[in-house]
Amino acid sequence: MDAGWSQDDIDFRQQVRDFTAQNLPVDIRDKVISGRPLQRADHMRWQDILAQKGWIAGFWPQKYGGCDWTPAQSYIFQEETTRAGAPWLLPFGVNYVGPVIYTYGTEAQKAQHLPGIVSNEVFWCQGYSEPNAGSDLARLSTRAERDGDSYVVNGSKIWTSMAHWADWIFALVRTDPDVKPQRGISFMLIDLNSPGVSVRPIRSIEGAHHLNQVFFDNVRVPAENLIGQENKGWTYAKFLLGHERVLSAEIGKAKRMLERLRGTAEARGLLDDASHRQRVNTLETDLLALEWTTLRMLDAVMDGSAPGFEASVLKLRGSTIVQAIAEYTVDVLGPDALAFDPARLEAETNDPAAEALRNMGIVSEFLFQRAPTIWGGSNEIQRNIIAKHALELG
Amino acid sequence: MDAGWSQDDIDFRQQVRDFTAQNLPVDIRDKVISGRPLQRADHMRWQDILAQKGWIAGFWPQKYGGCDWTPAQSYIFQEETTRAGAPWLLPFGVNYVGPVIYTYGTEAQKAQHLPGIVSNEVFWCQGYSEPNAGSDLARLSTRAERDGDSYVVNGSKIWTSMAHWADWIFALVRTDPDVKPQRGISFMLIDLNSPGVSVRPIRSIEGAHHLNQVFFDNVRVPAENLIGQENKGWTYAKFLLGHERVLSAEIGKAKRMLERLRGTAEARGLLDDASHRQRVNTLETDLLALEWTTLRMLDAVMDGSAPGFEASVLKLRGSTIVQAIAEYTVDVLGPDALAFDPARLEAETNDPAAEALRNMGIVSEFLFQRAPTIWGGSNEIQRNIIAKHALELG
Amino acid sequence: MRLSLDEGRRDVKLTLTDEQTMLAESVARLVADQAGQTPSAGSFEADFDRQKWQQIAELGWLGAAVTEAAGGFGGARDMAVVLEKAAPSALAAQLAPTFIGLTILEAAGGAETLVADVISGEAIACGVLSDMASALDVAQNNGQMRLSGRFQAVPMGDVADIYVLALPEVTLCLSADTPGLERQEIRGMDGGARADLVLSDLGITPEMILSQGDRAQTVLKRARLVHAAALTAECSGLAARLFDLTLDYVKQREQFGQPIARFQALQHRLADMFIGLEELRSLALAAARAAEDSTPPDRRLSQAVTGSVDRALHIAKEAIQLHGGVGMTDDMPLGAGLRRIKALQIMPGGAETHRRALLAATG
Amino acid sequence: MRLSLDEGRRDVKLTLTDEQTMLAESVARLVADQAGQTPSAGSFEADFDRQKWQQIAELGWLGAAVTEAAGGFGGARDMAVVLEKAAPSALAAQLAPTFIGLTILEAAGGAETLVADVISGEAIACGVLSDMASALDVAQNNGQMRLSGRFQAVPMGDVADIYVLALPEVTLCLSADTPGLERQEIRGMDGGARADLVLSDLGITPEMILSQGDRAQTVLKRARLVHAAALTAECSGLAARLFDLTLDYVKQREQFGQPIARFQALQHRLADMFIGLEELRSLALAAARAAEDSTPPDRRLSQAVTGSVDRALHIAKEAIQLHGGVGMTDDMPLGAGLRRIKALQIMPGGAETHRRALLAATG
Repeated sequence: MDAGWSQDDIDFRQQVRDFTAQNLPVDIRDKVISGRPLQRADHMRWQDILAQKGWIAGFWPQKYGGCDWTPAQSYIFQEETTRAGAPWLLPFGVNYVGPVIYTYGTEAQKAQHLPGIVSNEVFWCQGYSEPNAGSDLARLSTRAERDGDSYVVNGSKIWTSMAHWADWIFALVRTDPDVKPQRGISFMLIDLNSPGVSVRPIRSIEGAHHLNQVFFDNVRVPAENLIGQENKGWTYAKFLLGHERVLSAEIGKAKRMLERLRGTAEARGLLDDASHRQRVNTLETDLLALEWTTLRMLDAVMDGSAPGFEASVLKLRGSTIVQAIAEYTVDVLGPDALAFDPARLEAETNDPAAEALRNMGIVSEFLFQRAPTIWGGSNEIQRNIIAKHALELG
Repeated sequence: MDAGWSQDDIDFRQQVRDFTAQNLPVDIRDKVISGRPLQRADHMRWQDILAQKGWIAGFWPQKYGGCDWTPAQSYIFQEETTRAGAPWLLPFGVNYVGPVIYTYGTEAQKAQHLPGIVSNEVFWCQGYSEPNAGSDLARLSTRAERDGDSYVVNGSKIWTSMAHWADWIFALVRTDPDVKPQRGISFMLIDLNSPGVSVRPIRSIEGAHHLNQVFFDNVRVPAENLIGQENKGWTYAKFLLGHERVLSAEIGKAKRMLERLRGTAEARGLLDDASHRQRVNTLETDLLALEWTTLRMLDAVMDGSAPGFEASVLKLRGSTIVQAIAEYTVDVLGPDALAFDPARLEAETNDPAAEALRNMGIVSEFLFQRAPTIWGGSNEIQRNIIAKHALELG
Repeated sequence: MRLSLDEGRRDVKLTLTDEQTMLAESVARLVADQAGQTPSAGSFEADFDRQKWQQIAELGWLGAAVTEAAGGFGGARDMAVVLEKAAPSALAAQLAPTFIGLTILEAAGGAETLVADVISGEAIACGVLSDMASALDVAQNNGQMRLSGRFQAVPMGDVADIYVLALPEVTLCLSADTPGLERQEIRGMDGGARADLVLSDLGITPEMILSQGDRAQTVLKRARLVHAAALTAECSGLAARLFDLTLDYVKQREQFGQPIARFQALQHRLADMFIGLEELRSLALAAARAAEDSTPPDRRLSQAVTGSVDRALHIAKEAIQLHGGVGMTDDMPLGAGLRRIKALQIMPGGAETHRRALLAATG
Repeated sequence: MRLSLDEGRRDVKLTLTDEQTMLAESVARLVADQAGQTPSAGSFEADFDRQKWQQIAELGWLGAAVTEAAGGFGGARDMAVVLEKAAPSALAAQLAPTFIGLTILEAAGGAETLVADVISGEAIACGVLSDMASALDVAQNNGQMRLSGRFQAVPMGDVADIYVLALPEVTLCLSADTPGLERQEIRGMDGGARADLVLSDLGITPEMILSQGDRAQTVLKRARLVHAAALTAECSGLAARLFDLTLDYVKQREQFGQPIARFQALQHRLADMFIGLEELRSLALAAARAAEDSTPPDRRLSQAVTGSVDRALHIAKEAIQLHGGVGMTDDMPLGAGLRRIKALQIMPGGAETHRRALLAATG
């Protein structure tokens, strides 16, 4: 079954495949495939390799350091790299704040921030959610008050992935408390080395530390770090939310996880087990349906007819399928999944051949994969969006 | 696994089982087991046999012709008779209007209506739903206006099961249009032979006729046919809705259908098929869970601690499980389910041995079983009830 | 994706050509017109009408499954377009075996006149493949091939002039009056008349043989692809219709003082139906593309079939449930939709056949 | 039902006795008190604490699985009551193998002193049954039975003084220092330390043997019943806790200007969780009743186990989902609950073992 890729796309796919095969470090690949948590250094090492090649920000315009990739190329790049076991290309700089800066930022902002993203020198994180503003982002209460040439920021952001590794955060802050919730929000870039910023680690259910709460205690932010107009932050945030689009299905990752599942089942002599076959068949069918749905939507994105809710469909199904594969891999592992020690998993990552650690990685990933149905707008919120925008239900 | 029935209950169960084995006509049993639609005469013949034994209205007080059965006995009676292939004991007279009459009716009403139910001489049906008042019963608009010694009724009722066979209908009618919707409703007994009543058949998706729309065109109803007080009908209707309680799980029927499923699968050599075993196992597990939930709730009903929403849980799960068994039986039948002719099914019911008709009965039941998740308060409404009353969610 | 960027031209693979879009619209129009005429939308009595068939033939639609070279105007993709749009009516079940018959005739080659007769509506062809048979047996007896077996509840089986059979060893064309071929008319779960075809020790004569050996294998593979494309296209069109009806209904049906479309629990279920429908469309497209490209039938083709039928079934059941009482009446086409989808699931060669194949294969 | 009507007395079979209700309350109280003390509700480091264990023993709870005749105060049902209430804490995973050990000791007979020592907390017993073993092999060598096999991630395996084994041929009691018995401490997915027990050609001496032959079979059946009752009771208690937390959370968590409990889509999911919980309680009751009455283990016992774990898993996943971000942190006991339920599913002798048995049996 072939969707009918153009020869250029087929060539590009081969190029990405070859590059990844030659350049993805084996130890990183093994960590990713077995589901073990990555360290900052793991991400940076791979992203440096991509930066060297000029592929960190492939879909960006050339003048900002990108390659003018089409959506199809972005899709192919993501599918091929993740399928081969490359780490998730961290989206905070490349996919999120970067396009906001080159679309809405000043020339000075572009000059200051874009090169660091393209060269993989600056580590960004995203400050959206707050303890009382999760799904209902418009209720956020972190305040930024103008004081001379700066804003003074007070409040906190939560579920901030990798904030403890980051140099900068882009944040939604409230600059006008007296108007309708969405109207008084601004989009701001904040240096995490500023005095008054502190980061509290949050341990997740798999025992790893990737989430944080970031506190702002009278943090002074230069006024030139405001993106666009004051109180128009909601516009930029919405622009950003719609940006990932067809990448959110994570087809390559699901394929990679299905391959691991196959290996795990084969090692346990389950390939001919009827109930295993039934289960795998359902997962494969769901993935086939999602892959072709992604291709159809990619097609629509490329000819400009995409209706806008495609990201919701893909995110919802992609997260659900990946979650199901991760859980079922543990089931296949069976009693070998009983031993699990997050501390050991974090400390002893140097021996990629250790079976016990690989198994623990599978457990870790099963637990971690409860998150994607929650983050980025929970799947409940995605259903609301589909009901409202695709079905036009009140 | 034994729930710990008392010796009296065990004896009663044996008595019901023996009676049914000896008295249930074989042709009726075969129709029921194969899922073919029953005719009025089928229902009446079996109910006459029960009436003869004094078991039509077993749970009624003795003074009205019942046997003072405990809820446990009612449960046992239903489980044993339906499991053996007895027709559904039509609830309209016995379970619905009868208890309303002996609880809220006048002595004259009791004398006029109860004996006909106990003796199985009068066929009742239920007039609740209207085209614009389904889940939202309080919005009903069939009007009853007082005119001297009578009410004049205008409007229509829909989804009226078996109205084309019935002698009487009990109906909710609006007697005061100017108050809050639930306040102006009355509960009324209407002779279907009254001038101005007409019945339009509605054919269901399985091709059978059991549903109707009943029209009232200036139908005169004597004022003495009003139950209780005018405009208090909602109270009596709610009393009635809570009355079936633990019977709504239909455990006996589900067990009977599982037995048929087993026979159908065995005839096709599927008993050792892994995916068949998996499917049946899930159905059996669901039924086991429902049966023990029913027993726990029956226990609570008997000691007066039942919380009131138990019927919602049992109805929701019971209807879902029976629906799933009915559908999967068609799947097991496979290509033998492709031939289906409702007209033949209705006309040729005299040969219980005809395999083609048995197969068609299975198809008919699969289609018909889409209804129980809709009727009697759709499963969506049951979830609302559970959320509100069991979980106290606004 | 679908365009070769340097040329700037659309190399349409996922979306429809303008011609296909026009074809889709005209089929949809006819189906909508006819829907108004039938006595009851969910009726069981949707029997074959030779006059109407002639009308379809005159519109040229029967040529959709056949290439221009062979006298038609299309291929698997065009056929899928027609079936998808015809799906809400009984027409789809009549078109599918015709299209499969034409596909087999074209693939086997050498039956140009017959193809022309079928496309023009003069001859009615019914194509079946070995996957649809039970107890199929091809025996050699004194140098003559003899055929036994049974095809259950075949649409068009009751009216066909010729039966076109794609079997692993041989491709056959049998006229309806062939000795040893019996047809028993029945009414099908999915409405209208059908026939059980019973082949009893039927002696194959040379003029019945369209192809043999490797060629017959190739024909069978082609028939399988086209059958999968036809089945998934019909599922897709039918589910789309049931979904649209449901969406319209919840928007206009008021309860508790507002349209029931306002209830969030129903909105989420409708969102899941919508996603299921999008996925079903994707699977149908994957199957149609496979048939278009003659990709050899594989696991994924079978998954496209089972996945389509599973999703269509879910949508059909939800459509009935969300309609409430109205959903249980045959005034609406919901029950008819459920019956048809269930038939596509359980029919020999249908989704269950594919599912069994998937579970039998190591993977 | 539960009363013999003519006598008017409660023959309590489904509901609890007053004593059982009091027991339930006191266990629940202790667990709630201790929950306040631990560093983090979802922590991985819930290791065994001998002092706390002594405290439990002094409360007399370890006697719950043993009849009065044998020095305890209860039976399977009382044990289920304790485990259900202990389920929200790491205590349950420690109590279960102790209870199974005591059950085996009592059923095999002749170990009165040992039973008393375990109940008093002096000796720590860990009961396992053959269903929990992998590669179990009992060989006869020169008249001596020799045992090999492996028990994975056994709770209390790291601290037990004695291991009580119910095997089909023989019931054994091994002290921790028996040659050929090795324990490797590991951390378990469900929190706290565990041990892999490895038996390597372990020579059985007569004093290790508690029973043999038919009696050993009876002991094993009894152990299976009690294990099923223990597992389902723990599922029930754990799922109840996760459900209650979720219900509390949705009532207080505000988004879009109102408690999220007001959103109908969430209400319906909570209703389904509630129904699942009620069914899980019913299945746990069925298993406890089977153990109470010594009904021979059958299909339905296995269904009670698999059905319980399936429902508990569903509730645990929904609990995390409906909590949103908070659900992903180990500040809440939700992740710990999911890990424990998943362990009960995949552990040898757990739900997957029962599921495989169900699928292997013709039915």
